[in-house]
Formats: sequence, C-alpha cells, structure tokens
Amino acid sequence: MKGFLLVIGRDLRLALRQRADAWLAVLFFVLTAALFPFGIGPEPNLLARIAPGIIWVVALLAVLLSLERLFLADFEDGSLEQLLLSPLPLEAAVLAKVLAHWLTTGLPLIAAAPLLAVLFHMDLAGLGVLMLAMLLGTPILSLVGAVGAALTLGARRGGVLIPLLVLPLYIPALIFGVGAVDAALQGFAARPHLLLLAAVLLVMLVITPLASAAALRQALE
Amino acid sequence: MKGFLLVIGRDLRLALRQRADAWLAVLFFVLTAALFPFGIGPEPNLLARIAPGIIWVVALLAVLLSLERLFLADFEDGSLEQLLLSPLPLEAAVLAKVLAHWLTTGLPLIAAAPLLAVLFHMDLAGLGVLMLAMLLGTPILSLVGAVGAALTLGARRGGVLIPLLVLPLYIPALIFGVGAVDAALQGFAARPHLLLLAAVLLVMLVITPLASAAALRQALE
Amino acid sequence: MALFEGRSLHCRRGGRDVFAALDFALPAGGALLLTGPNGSGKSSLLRLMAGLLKPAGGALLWDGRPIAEAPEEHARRLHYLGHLDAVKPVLSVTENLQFWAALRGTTKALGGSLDAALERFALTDLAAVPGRLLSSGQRRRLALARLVAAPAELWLLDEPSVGLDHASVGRLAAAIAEHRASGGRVVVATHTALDLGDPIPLSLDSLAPPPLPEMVW
Amino acid sequence: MALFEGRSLHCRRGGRDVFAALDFALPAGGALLLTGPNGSGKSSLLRLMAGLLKPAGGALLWDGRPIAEAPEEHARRLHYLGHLDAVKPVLSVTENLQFWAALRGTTKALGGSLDAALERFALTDLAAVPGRLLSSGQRRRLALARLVAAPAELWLLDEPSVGLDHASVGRLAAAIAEHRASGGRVVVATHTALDLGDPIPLSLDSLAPPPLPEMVW
Amino acid sequence: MHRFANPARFTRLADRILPFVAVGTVLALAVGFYLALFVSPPDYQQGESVRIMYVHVPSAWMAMFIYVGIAVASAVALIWRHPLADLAAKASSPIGAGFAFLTLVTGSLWGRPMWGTWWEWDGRLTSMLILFFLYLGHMALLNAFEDSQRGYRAAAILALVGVVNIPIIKFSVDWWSTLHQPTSVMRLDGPTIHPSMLWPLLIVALGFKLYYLTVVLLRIKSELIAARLRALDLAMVKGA
Ligand code: HEM
Ligand SMILES: Nc1ncnc2c1ncn2[C@@H]1O[C@H](COP(=O)(O)OP(=O)(O)OP(=O)(O)O)[C@@H](O)[C@H]1O
Ligand SMILES: Nc1ncnc2c1ncn2[C@@H]1O[C@H](COP(=O)(O)OP(=O)(O)OP(=O)(O)O)[C@@H](O)[C@H]1O
Ligand SMILES: [Mg+2]
Ligand SMILES: [Mg+2]
Repeated sequence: MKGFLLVIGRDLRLALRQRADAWLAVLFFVLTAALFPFGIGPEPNLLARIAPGIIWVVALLAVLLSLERLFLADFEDGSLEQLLLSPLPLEAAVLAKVLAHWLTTGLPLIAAAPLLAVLFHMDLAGLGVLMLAMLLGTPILSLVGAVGAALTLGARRGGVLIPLLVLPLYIPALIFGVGAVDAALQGFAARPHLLLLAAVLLVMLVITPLASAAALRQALE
Repeated sequence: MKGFLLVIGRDLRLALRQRADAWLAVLFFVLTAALFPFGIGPEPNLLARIAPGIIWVVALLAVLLSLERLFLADFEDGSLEQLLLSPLPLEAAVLAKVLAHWLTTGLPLIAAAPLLAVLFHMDLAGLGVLMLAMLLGTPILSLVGAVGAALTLGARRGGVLIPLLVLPLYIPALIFGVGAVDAALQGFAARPHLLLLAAVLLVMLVITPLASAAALRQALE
Repeated sequence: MALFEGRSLHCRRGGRDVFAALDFALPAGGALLLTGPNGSGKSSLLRLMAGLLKPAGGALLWDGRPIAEAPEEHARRLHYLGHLDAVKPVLSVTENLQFWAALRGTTKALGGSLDAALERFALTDLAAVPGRLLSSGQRRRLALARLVAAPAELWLLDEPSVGLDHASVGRLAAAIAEHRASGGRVVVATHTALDLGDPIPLSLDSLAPPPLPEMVW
Repeated sequence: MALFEGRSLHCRRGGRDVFAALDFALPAGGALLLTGPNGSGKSSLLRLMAGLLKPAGGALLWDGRPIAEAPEEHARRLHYLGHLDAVKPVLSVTENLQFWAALRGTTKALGGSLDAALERFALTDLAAVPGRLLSSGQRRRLALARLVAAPAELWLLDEPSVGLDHASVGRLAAAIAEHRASGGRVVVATHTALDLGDPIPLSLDSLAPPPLPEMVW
Repeated sequence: MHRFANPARFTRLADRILPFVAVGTVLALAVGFYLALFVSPPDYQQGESVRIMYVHVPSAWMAMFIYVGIAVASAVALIWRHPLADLAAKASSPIGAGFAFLTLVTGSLWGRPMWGTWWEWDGRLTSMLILFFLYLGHMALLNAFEDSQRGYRAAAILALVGVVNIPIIKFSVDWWSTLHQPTSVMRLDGPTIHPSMLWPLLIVALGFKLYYLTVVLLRIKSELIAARLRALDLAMVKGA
C-alpha cells in the first residue's frame, strides 16, 4: 500500500512539474471540439443535436493521446525496470500510475465539459448527467488505454499504434456514455446507462492491471 | 539536391521497413471517423449533412498525430545532431522529411476518403472535389504539423506543449477544405476555395522549413 | 551460507544463441567479474540474473532454490544497474534518490541513509539540482547512489563506471568493498579497470557461439 | 597552416556557468585531450566546438575567422561523436553507415571506403546485421566507423571508448593516429586510458566548480 | 504438450494432413456453390441477389469463429509458451480479417439492392466492422516489433483482452442500434430460412472451415521456413 501511494505521489509530482502533460489533454479536448463548428457550420440546433456525441468522442481521443506517454518515459529512462524489480507488485504499480494519470487528465476533462456544453448550445439539463457519465467513463478510457500503452512499448512508432488497438474497445463506454446524456435530454431515465458504465468500469479494473503488467514484463525482456 | 533525395529515400525506407506505420494514419482516420455515428446516431441524412466536416477534422487529427513523432526518433537516437552537422542545409532536410512523411501518410488518407464518404452516406457528387481539396490540404497539415513537432522536441524538457498551438493554425485549411466540398454539393463553384487552399499551401512551403529548422536548432542546444 | 549459482545457462536473443552451457557460483561476500568482447553476452547475463530475461535453458538458483519459483522474492534481494540511469529530469537529485529508496521500504532510516548515499558519491552539493541539469557522469553517480541508499544483498552492475571520473571510480570500488565486507555479493560487467580486490573471473569470451540453433523461435 | 582556437570561451548551461575564460589552440595534426571531473564541462565544450551550442562569451576561430560567421562551412569540416550513436534499428550496419557517408557526398569512393571503415572497427561480419541486434559496444563501433567512412578534418569525440572492448580501443587509437598523421586534428574527452601519443592536455578541472544554481525551475 | 514443437515433426504431420483438407475444401466449395447458384430457389422478394447470402453468412460465421480460435491459441501460447500456438495465431488473423472483410463487402453489395445504400449503421453490420478492426489491430501489433517474439506475446495478450471485450461490444452495439430507430434490415433470420437454402449454406460453411485449416497449416509451414532462413542469416554473424 505504501508503495502504491509512493508511485501515485511521484507521478502526480512529475505531472505537475511539467505542466505540459497535465494541460495537454484539456487543451486538446477544448481545441479539437472547437474545430467542429468550423467544419459543420454554426447552426445552434444542429450543434446542440450532436453535442453529446462530439464531446464524448473528443474526450475519448484526448484521454487516448495523453495515455501514450503513460509508460513510455519510464520505459525509456530505465525507471520501468527498476519498478519491476521493486518490492511493489507490478500490477499495483500499474494501477497507481493509471490512477495518477486519471487524476491529472480525466478530472480536468470533466471540469472542462460544461464549457463545451455551452459552446455547443447543449441543453444544460443534461449537463449533470454528462459529467456523472464522464466520471464513470473516463476511468474506463484510462484503464483500457493503459493496456494499449503497455502493449506497444518498444514497438516502432508505438504511440501511433495505440489508437488502432484501443479505439474499438472504447466503443461500449462511448455508447453508454452518450446514451445516458441523450436519455436525460429526452427525459428518460439515465440510470440504466450509468449502471452499465459502472459495470464496464469494474470489468476493466480487473483486466487492466493483469494485462498491462503482463505486457510490461515482456516489454522489458 | 542529392542530400535531399537521400533523406527522402532513407525515411521512405524506414517507413516501408516497418510497414505498419504507413497504414496507421489511415486506420486512425477511418476508426476515429467511425466513432461519430456511435455518438451522434445512425440517421443517414444527419450523417450526410455533417460528413465533410467530420472527414476534414478527422483527417486533420490523423495528420497531426502521425506527425508528432516526425523528428522524435531522430532526436532521441542522435541522428538529428548528425543531420544538423551534415552538409545538407537543415531547412532542406526538414522539407525532405515532411515530404517523405506526406507520401506515406497524406496520400493514403486521400485514398481512404471515398470509404468514409460511403460510410457517412455523403452525396458522391462531392467526392471528386473532396479528394482534390485533400490533395491540396493534407500537405498544408503536414507542413504546419511539422513546425509543431519541431517545437515539441525542445519542449520535452518540461516546457508547455506546443502542437496544440498548431491546431488553430489548421483552421484556414479546414474552412477552405470544407467550403470547397459544401460548394460542390450545393452546386456552386468549388474553384475559389481550392485556389485559397493552394495559396495557403504556398505560404506554408516557405514558412515551415525556416520555422522548423530554427526550432530544431534550439532543441539540440 | 546461501549460494547464488547458475547451472548450464542458455541465453537466446533476437532468435540467436548468445551463450550456452554457462555455469557460475557466487558465495556470500563474493564478487563475480564478467569480461568478454562486445556482444559476448555480459549485459544479457546480468538481465538473466535480475530475472528480467528468462533463460532459454538451464536455471538460476539461490540457496539451491530456482529463482523462477519466487521472482518477487529474488527481485527484493537485488539491485540491478543497467545502461540506463532511471533519473527523472524534473526531479531533484534528492527526490530521485528518495523515491527509489522509499519504494524499498527503508523510510525510517531514510534521512540518514539518503545523505550518506549522496555523500558517498559526492553528490551532496548537487542535492537540489534537477536531473536534467546533470552531466552524464553525474547522472551515473546518482544511479549508483541507489545501491547504498537502500540495502540489497545482490548487486548486478552493468558497466557501472561508464562516464565516471577517477575519483568516482575509486568511490565505487570502496562502496563495493564495503558491501562485500558486510556479506553482500556483486556481479560486475566492465571493460575498464575497476578494483574489485579478489573477484571470481568469468570470461564469456571462451564460449564460442553455438552453430545453427535447432528450434529457431 | 590553419589553427583552430578558442578565445576566452564562456559557457552557460541551464542558467549556470559551466566554465569561463577558457582558451585553447589546436594546430593541424594535433590532438586536444579534455580531462576533468564529471560536470566540469567536457561535453559542453565539445558541443561548443561543433557549433551545437553557442558560447555565452568568447569566440571560436578557424584560421583566425570566427566559425559563427560560416557555421555550415565549419559543420562540413568536422565529425562530432556525442553520447548517442545515431544507429537506426531497422537498417543494417552497412545501410546505417552508407547513409551518413553518402550525405557527406563521398558517393564515388563509397564502396571502398565503406568496407574499409567497417574493416577498421571489425564490423565486417556484422555488415548485414540490423542495428537493433547490436550490443552497446558494437553500436558504438558503428558510430566510430562514420569517422573514417567519410573524411573530415576535425574530429570531436565525447568519451569515444565507452563500452568498447580492449581490441576496439586499440583500433580507435590507431584510427586517430592515422587521421592525425594525414594532418587531421582531434579533440577527445575521456575518463579512461586512450593512447593519443602526444596530446595537448586541457584540464577543465582548474575552473572552480559552479556554486548551486541561482534559478532552478 | 511440446511434442509438435519440433518443426520437423510438425511439418511431417502437416504434409500428411494437407492433401485431404485441400481436396475437401475444393469439393465442399464446388458442391456448395453449385447448389447455391443453380439449385436453390431465388428469394421471393430479394430475387437472385439473395445468393450473395451463401458467401455472406458463412464468412460472417468464420470471421467470428476465427477470432475465438486466435484467443484460444493465444492462451496456450501464454500459459505453456508453446511456439506453434504463436504461429497459429499469427497465421489465423489475416484469414479472419479476410473473412470479416468479405462479410462487409458481400454485405454492402447485398445492401445496394436491398436498401439502396452501400452501408447501414445496423447493429450486426457495425459489430462486424468493429471485429474487422480488432483483427487489424492484432495484425499490426504482431508486426510492430523488431523482435518477433515480442510481437507474439503482445498480440496474444491483446487477443485475450479482445475476447473479453467482444461480448461487451456486441451487446452495447445492439443496444445502441435499437436505441436509435432500428434500420429495418435483415428481415429473414438464420434459423427460419428454408432447407433448400440452409443446406448450401451449411456446405459452403464447411468449405470455408476446411479452407481455413488448409491455409493455416500452409502459413505455419512457411513461417517455420522463414524463421529457419532468418536463423541462417544470424548464424553467419559471429558475436563480436
Ligand atoms: C455491409 C453490410 C453487411 C454486413 C457487414 C453484414 C453482417 C452480417 C453478419 C455479421 C452476419 C452474421 C450474424 C450472425 O450470424 O449472428 C450477417 C448475417 C446475415 N445478413 Fe448481413 N450484413 C450486411 C448486409 C446485409 C444485407 C444487405 C442483408 C440483406 C437484407 C443481410 C442479410 C443477412 C442475413 C439473412 C444473415 C443471416 C442471418 C443470420 O445468420 O442470423 N446482410 N450479416
Ligand atoms: N535487445 C536485443 N534483442 C536481440 N538481441 C540482442 C539484444 N541486445 C543484444 N542482443 C544480442 O545479444 C548479444 C549479446 O549482447 P549483450 O548486450 O549481452 O553483449 P555485451 O557483452 O553486453 O556487449 P557489450 O560489451 O557491447 O555491452 C549481441 O551479440 C547482440 O547481437
Ligand atoms: N542539457 C543540459 N542543460 C543544462 N545544463 C546542463 C545540460 N547538460 C549538462 N549541464 C550542466 O553543465 C555542466 C557540464 O556538463 P557536461 O556534460 O559538459 O560535463 P562533462 O564534463 O561532460 O561531465 P561528464 O564527465 O560527466 O560527461 C554540468 O554541471 C551540468 O550541470
Ligand atoms: Mg553490454
Ligand atoms: Mg560528458
């Protein structure tokens, strides 16, 4: 447990020291979303109609891209070998890193969501559910992405490979996440969607550490 | 000139040796685009309505991301220092690398555009113009992105992350690119939009090598 | 007293045999010196000993028990120093060292042992300097400081003296001697002169690379 | 005959002074040996000489002309070998070498000079091996082969013998001697013994170690 | 477990099996397509275009079947470190991708006359598209490493993570496509189709299975030979 907290603390400190990484996701989130009005045109009701979808897809991309760096730096400077040889089980280390990563990127995204909702003239009635859904959804994205990041360590141009591996696995989170918001906006119950999100989250909480740790071990061979 | 071709040849060879690379940008392109229906819903006419915008934005992201690592490998293994000290002017080297990169990613994107047009039920009347616009547009994206990539290198030592500042620079290409397609779809002349794209392209052809080379020099200090 | 031994070790990398039928035995307080030309497999052997690589054949034993049976336990008793220094550019020298020491669970003694470790490799007046400002040798010294900051029974050092100036090489030798005096053991791969007192020499040169492997994956 | 000199050079890195008021003069056929403890500024000085770093003060002159006036020209006349080897994992040893040699414009002589270069560092039977399979020393040797594959008047070598086995260190010394015999000059920073014949020693030690940095961000 | 790990022994075994499966493939496909194209009746509402189904549906089945096969092979490879399992997985994924692609193409060819567009975001179609991407990811990862061993391990882990997720994906996609107004395709459902259509379907399906077996064996063999050649190259490299 102590080791777990140590790793979280270290990763948080690293993230805060190089502000870049912490801001990367949010900036990407907002800037990319802001591109769509230019591509699609400014009609408010059209934008409002597609707002939840756009916000979710962009959030998904933002997390995905920030995840590329999750293990890379540690891999390249030799920290990962040391971590693997440390008393802390690698699975725990992975969870700690993912958690720290989510705190520095997932949370800011949620905080930025209202901004985009306004930008897209989204009916703010759905905002609460949107943020709640993101609270359940973004950790899923981080967890799934972590597996991709671990699998591609040491691959040529590993980073570019991650989206291909991970995006298909993101689809359930996307569907339930948007579903929740749409339901709320159309006055249906968002609850079932949220529960499904939670279920997926639990599954991933089990799979990710095992898969990632296995991937990291063979990456260091 | 000889050095110019040498660099292109080398980068192409590197890209082909690791076949995956060339495909990744395209796959990202298609995959990411395919996410939107899940977010927005499958209604054909809505999808058709936003098709050009989505396709352009996604193309823009695909190029940006594949470019992030344009100089990274060479920077990390010391090739960049050697390139800088080689008789070939760094500006030329940059241009060569961007060109090689566009050949292996930009072109495939254009080839994949029709597929997306079909997936989004876009009126195929606009397809020709779309591809023509992309032929002018993707090089712009590569050039602008290269500057961002060069700036990031220096920034890796804990600065702010610049490629996001590049995203706004993409907006003109985006606007003219979409404009051309929409015009074609509504039966207006796409020509002026295309000419504007060409103009932007020329400007970037001048700016990029200078800006990138400068950025690379300071990254190597 | 426990013995660390390798029995008819066989190492394959990138689909080709690096060495085969390699044996060694390292008693407590002993030092094993790996020598051999480039590419003879020194680094590979060290990674095998650390458990980072799996041998294609043979076994590594600690006190007669295969380390493969209890990898975590083995990891806990060793320090591995590879070509990479695991120094974070944005963390200060102290912070870098502290994290790894704390992870080894020596928090209570920390204050003292940290300063001692820094002192040992003359890093004290660099303590507050961020890692990115370190020169290659300074970075290497920081990596070495990890060895003494948190105790471990077995040190695996891959060309530890790379980039070190004269004084530092001396400090390294002293640290190793002290470690051995207190019953620790060390395996060192190096091309340069490094005074280990009475090392057990293990030359990987002799092992001729075997012919075409039978099973090629 | 042209002289390569530095006049009252002043180097700042990461906001702190590394060295100041440093002078040197290197005639054709001469060898400058940089020594000094870790962090004394050897690598920094070499990067200054290569034009990769700009001096905070003072000037570098070639034949009396500041190199800052014609950086490309200066770059063309030098080989810089840093801590990194610039070896592409997917290219074979030959392909790696060939690219850099060809970029130097020595295509016609290529065939011959390439093989000669490989031979010189005993890489001939590794010629077809992809860079990823090389051990640290083998990779270093490939980097050294660049020096002889394409001629350049000034060699700037930062710890060139790192990771080299004994035989290879000898080959390196021989290559340097030959280079100098044909009027070339070389600047070497090293901590280990490397026979340069009659080098001009330049110890960066004398310069007092910089105090704690004022501004650590 | 490792009895067949010896390439020589495996090759011998494969050589013995190959002729039969190859011939079987040809026969089954010949008969199946003959029945499909000439014997079975045209559909009362879809006309002749219904015959696409005889390629479409079996390949859809194969696409799903093969991914499971890969997952099993991957588990074997990870647990018992059985080299042939790695090769089997590697050999399979392009074939699976091929069948998925075939499903998509025949499907959209079918869709053209049926609902006048090449593509509908229908649940089943969409999940097949996703499966296709999962295959591509698997292939890409396999070839993404300088050291083929790493490719095998990584891809194996990915395949296992994939199978765990596929049910979730399929469920979510169906949920999604019914959530929005369901596109009214695929009127005729597998089970309820007429025997005169079912038989050719099943025979073609058998043919595809045999074809898969044939190609996998061939690809594993060629992989073994390739590995041997690589080893020869490297063997010419003396360490120093
Ligand atoms: C790109 C277009 C299409 C794709 C990707 C596609 C995909 C699939 C898939 C994955 C299956 C197997 C489902 C299963 O067995 O569980 C299937 C079966 C089937 N498809 Fe399609 N389909 C497409 C277009 C069509 C069209 C246009 C029709 C005709 C209206 C059609 C009719 C059927 C039928 C009758 C089956 C067999 C029913 C069954 O096996 O349950 N499909 N298709
Ligand atoms: N990552 C790797 N993948 C595949 N093969 C490798 C890898 N690293 C090294 N090898 C091969 O293994 C052999 C031994 O490499 P190793 O690094 O152990 O040698 P070494 O004794 O450490 O050499 P050096 O003295 O140069 O460090 C080399 O011939 C090389 O071809
Ligand atoms: N990239 C950098 N940015 C800022 N400062 C640096 C950088 N690299 C080194 N320094 C600082 O410059 C000083 C000299 O570093 P340099 O690498 O030149 O020393 P060196 O003589 O090469 O040491 P070594 O023998 O360890 O290689 C060091 O004290 C270090 O603090
Ligand atoms: Mg080594
Ligand atoms: Mg140095």
